Amino acid sequence: MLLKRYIPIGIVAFFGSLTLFGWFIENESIESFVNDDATQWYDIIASFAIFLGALNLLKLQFLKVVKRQSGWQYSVVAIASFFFAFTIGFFMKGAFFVGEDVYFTQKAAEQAILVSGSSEAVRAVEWGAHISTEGGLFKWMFDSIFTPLSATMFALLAFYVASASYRAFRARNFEATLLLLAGIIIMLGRVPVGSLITPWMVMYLLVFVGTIFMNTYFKDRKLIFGSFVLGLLGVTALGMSMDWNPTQPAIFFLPSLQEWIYTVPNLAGARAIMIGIGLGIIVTSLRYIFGLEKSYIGDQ
Amino acid sequence: MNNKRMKTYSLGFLGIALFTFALTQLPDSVHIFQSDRAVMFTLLLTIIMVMLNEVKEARISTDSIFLRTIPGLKAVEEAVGRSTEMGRPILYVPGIMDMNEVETVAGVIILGHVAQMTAQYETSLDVPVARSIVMQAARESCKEAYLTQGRPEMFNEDMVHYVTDDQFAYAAGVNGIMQRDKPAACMYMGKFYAESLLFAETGNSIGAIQIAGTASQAQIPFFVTACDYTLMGEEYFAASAYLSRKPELIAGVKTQDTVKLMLISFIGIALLSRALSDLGFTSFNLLTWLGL
Amino acid sequence: MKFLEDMILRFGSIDRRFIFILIGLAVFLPLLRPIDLPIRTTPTTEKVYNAIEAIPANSKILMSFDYGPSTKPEIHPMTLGVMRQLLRKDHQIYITCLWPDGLYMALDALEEINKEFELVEYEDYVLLGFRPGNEAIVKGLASDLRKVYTVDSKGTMLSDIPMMDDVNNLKDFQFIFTGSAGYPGTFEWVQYGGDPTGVPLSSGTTSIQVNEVMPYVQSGQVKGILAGMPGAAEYEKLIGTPGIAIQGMAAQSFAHLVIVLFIILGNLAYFITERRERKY
Amino acid sequence: MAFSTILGAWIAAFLTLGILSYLYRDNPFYKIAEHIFVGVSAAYWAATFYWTQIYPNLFGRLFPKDGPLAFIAEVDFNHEFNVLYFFPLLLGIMMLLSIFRQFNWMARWGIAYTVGIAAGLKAYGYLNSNVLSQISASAVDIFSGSLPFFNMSGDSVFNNIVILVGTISALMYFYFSREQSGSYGKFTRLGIYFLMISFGASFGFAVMGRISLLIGRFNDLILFSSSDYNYGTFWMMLFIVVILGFWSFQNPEKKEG
Repeated sequence: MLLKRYIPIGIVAFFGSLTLFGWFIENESIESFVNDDATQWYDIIASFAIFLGALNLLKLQFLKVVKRQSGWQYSVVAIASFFFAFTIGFFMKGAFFVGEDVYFTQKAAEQAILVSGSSEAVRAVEWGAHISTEGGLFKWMFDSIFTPLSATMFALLAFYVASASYRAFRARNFEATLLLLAGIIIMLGRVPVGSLITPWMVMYLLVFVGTIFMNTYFKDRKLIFGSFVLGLLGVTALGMSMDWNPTQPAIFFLPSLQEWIYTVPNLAGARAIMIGIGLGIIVTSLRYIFGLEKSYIGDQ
Repeated sequence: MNNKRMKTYSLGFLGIALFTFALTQLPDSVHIFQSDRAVMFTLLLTIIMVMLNEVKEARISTDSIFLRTIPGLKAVEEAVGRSTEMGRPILYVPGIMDMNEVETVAGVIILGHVAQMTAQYETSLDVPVARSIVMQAARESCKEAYLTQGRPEMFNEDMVHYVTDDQFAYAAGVNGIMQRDKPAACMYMGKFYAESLLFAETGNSIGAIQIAGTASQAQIPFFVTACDYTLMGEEYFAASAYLSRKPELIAGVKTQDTVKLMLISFIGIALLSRALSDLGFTSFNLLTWLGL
Repeated sequence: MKFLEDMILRFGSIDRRFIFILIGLAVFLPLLRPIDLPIRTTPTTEKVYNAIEAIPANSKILMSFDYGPSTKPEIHPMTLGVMRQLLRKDHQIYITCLWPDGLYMALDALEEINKEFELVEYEDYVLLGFRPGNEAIVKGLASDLRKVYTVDSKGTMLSDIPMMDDVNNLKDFQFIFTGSAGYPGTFEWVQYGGDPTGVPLSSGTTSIQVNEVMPYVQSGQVKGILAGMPGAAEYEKLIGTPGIAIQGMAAQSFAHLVIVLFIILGNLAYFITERRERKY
Repeated sequence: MAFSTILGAWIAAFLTLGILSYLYRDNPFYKIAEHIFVGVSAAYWAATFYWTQIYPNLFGRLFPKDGPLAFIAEVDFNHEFNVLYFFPLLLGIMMLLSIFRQFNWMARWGIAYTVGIAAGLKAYGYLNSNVLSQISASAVDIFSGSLPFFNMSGDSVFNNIVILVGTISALMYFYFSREQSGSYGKFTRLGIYFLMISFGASFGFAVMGRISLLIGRFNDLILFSSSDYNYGTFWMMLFIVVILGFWSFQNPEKKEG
């Protein structure tokens, strides 16, 4: 009970209050713990833990292969790639210098010396530095396997964001309409094409959309047609009086309008969320430190 | 806020302010307090005071505390029910960050409540995680949940399993799980980055009920548009209190509310003081005085 | 009218793979044959430009490369632009990286800049390099830089670098700029770097982060912000050196137009179905 | 160009197209790319964490040059010997031991430490930058008379009032212990509108960012399709399209309700 329950709770309380109140105490060793060691220690623990995860991954994939579950062939791929990368990371330095040139293996480096007949000696990179040496095997793996995979997964999002905006961006109610309009205005106003759309086009469009809306609410055709014509004439008259200025009136000019939305109403919403999240995190953290919530260590 | 609380808090605040003031006045020979952080210190102690008082009150009786409904939380149980009917698993993603993010811890705690429901309904639960420490914590939390529901035999350690630490590799792996296992309900509770949309869109394409909860501001819009229910920002932190109905946790929500009111009143006072000084009635500006 | 409505409805039920192809083409085609579009600068970008322009010549500037290859298209043009603007006024640049691959990005940027400026290491810049620890690094820099960095990225002792003589913590810099793609990034620099030390801080971020950082910009905790690739393009225009960001703007504009078109069509289809269901 | 560079470009092109093929549907190429990704990345991060954390920061402090334990091993990273670092070592080893069922509980210590410092560190950072600074920035300038009444960009009295009302009403939306009805309900409704505009703006920015990244990816594919890389993109594309075509011919898509 002591080891399983009280010590963990004590650890949370002790380190929680130390890092929290450490900010207010003027003492060098506490300050250096709060500023530096506390997070370093976490990083170290997390680095140990990652091996636990890797073992779990291997176990599940091996089980799939052994039990011949559907798609077990792919599990073989996963296991093989794991060991491939693990070997490169832990057992091969993968970077041997001859002067400024880098070779993946000792042999290739020696070969290169033989070919060029230079008097340089082969210099292996230090352990630890081998993962960040430009031209080394680990960096090669990073560039040709890791980077394209993660960058492409990231780029898939462009397609998904398109299909999501098509499918889910519906003006179901007033809130959804606001979300949609703000999104569209930002999307158009932020890119160069937005400044090619003059306020006048937007105003004509508004007259048009307004008429469609009226059409759904009023049934009087004369009234609708009348206001449509009046709207068109009004916009045209205003346009002629302002010489069709391409950036005025600013409220209908997308780049200006997006700037206003972005710095005013958007800011208000974003700030409220920020304060809310801040409060949520502070109170939740205090709950952990004071031991009011302990279920993350299996203590209901 | 009733009068009694108001009185307690005013007195408490006064005490804290005096205490902080005393600390700033300590002679130079006793260097223990960072005086330039006095305002922060006062605020922090005030929040702690409010929290401890609310916990004390809540332990006496929780009946008096009203909490408005949050639709997303009701939906959790419905989703578990629907998965049971369809005989398909529930997928729970506790975010992609480690336990050093408060959001992740909250996600693991909510997982405990979901696990209690799946234990009751005898539905299978699948929790892929991106961090090993989260894996261990989530296991502890699930095991305990199955134990309290009297179904320890249904708990299987591998229902919580590690995929990889890498953001997009994890996203690819979870996408694969969704495509091949076709869960009936997907829940995303934790800290998310760009992968949120990958999850939500794939979940959508397999027709799962989706419930999301996150404090990652940039990802909330995706969840709002693509998921059935979303707990956004502060709602997410209140979720575990709603689900557990434990007095200590409800007191936490109440604390958030009380502090919120205090902060709004502070904005009001600061505005007033600024207006008075701007209009030339006084030369005192609260914010400048506090050094904010 | 009926015919038009049916067309829209049919479009409303198309396979999403069709949308994927369209969006792919909308990005790909303008890249093959770029068109010049007028770039308008926004006040938040101008704020960054003006803040950097106002730094007295020969100052010490800290630049942090907090991004990796996957977000390179957005952030890299910004860091290049900022470096150009700084070097024109002979500022000294100190480079740190909170992301491991940030180091590669910095090396890449220096190589690119070297083509126009003939940089001299340890006179124009020091590449301090990557240190693991996320926000702990920012906190460490704020209190004592030499605890975090004893050597630079090449392994040279800091005490042997004359440029480092008067640099002991963040307060010794006149300006901080971070090119940030997420965690750790702008937030950590604000919370543990800029706010506690009061050194002016500015940031270039991925588009997605802009909104989260915006309240900091309004309150002045961050001096202006470069928002995604369009922000980078505006900045390239302000410093008068067009680069890859401006080149990408045609593709960016087209793709946005296509997406807006999708949204409009999707909503039209939605309205038509709603109305028909109501009628019958 | 070196063979490894060209091989790298071909592999990169294959993996890029393999992932992109997911847009068509879940298929063997995507599955291969996905499993490679999961396997490689797990080992990649294990190696990166070990060599950037455990090796320099833990061993570097326990076995520094000239340190008391230098007779066991020497890991020189200019650190001084620090006996406190036995504590994270202990927690790390306990974390590893927790793989055995009877030692499951050992993980709790590490979890507890992680949660503890996270709670302490985050609470301060958020209190300072998210709450206090934002609250004080909300006390906006309305009465000084130095601002114009309305302005599309930049400060103005009108804008400041909108920001103030918006912030407070949206903050009240997150007030839990009161039913949102009556005139109070209307006020929080207003708050939701501000939140929605903010989400819309975020969505717009997100679209922008995602497209920029796609531009970057296409630029790479265009680069790899050049003769310098032996037209890697083209060959890989041809390969994948042909096989994928054949595969979907053999496995026609099942329609699910």
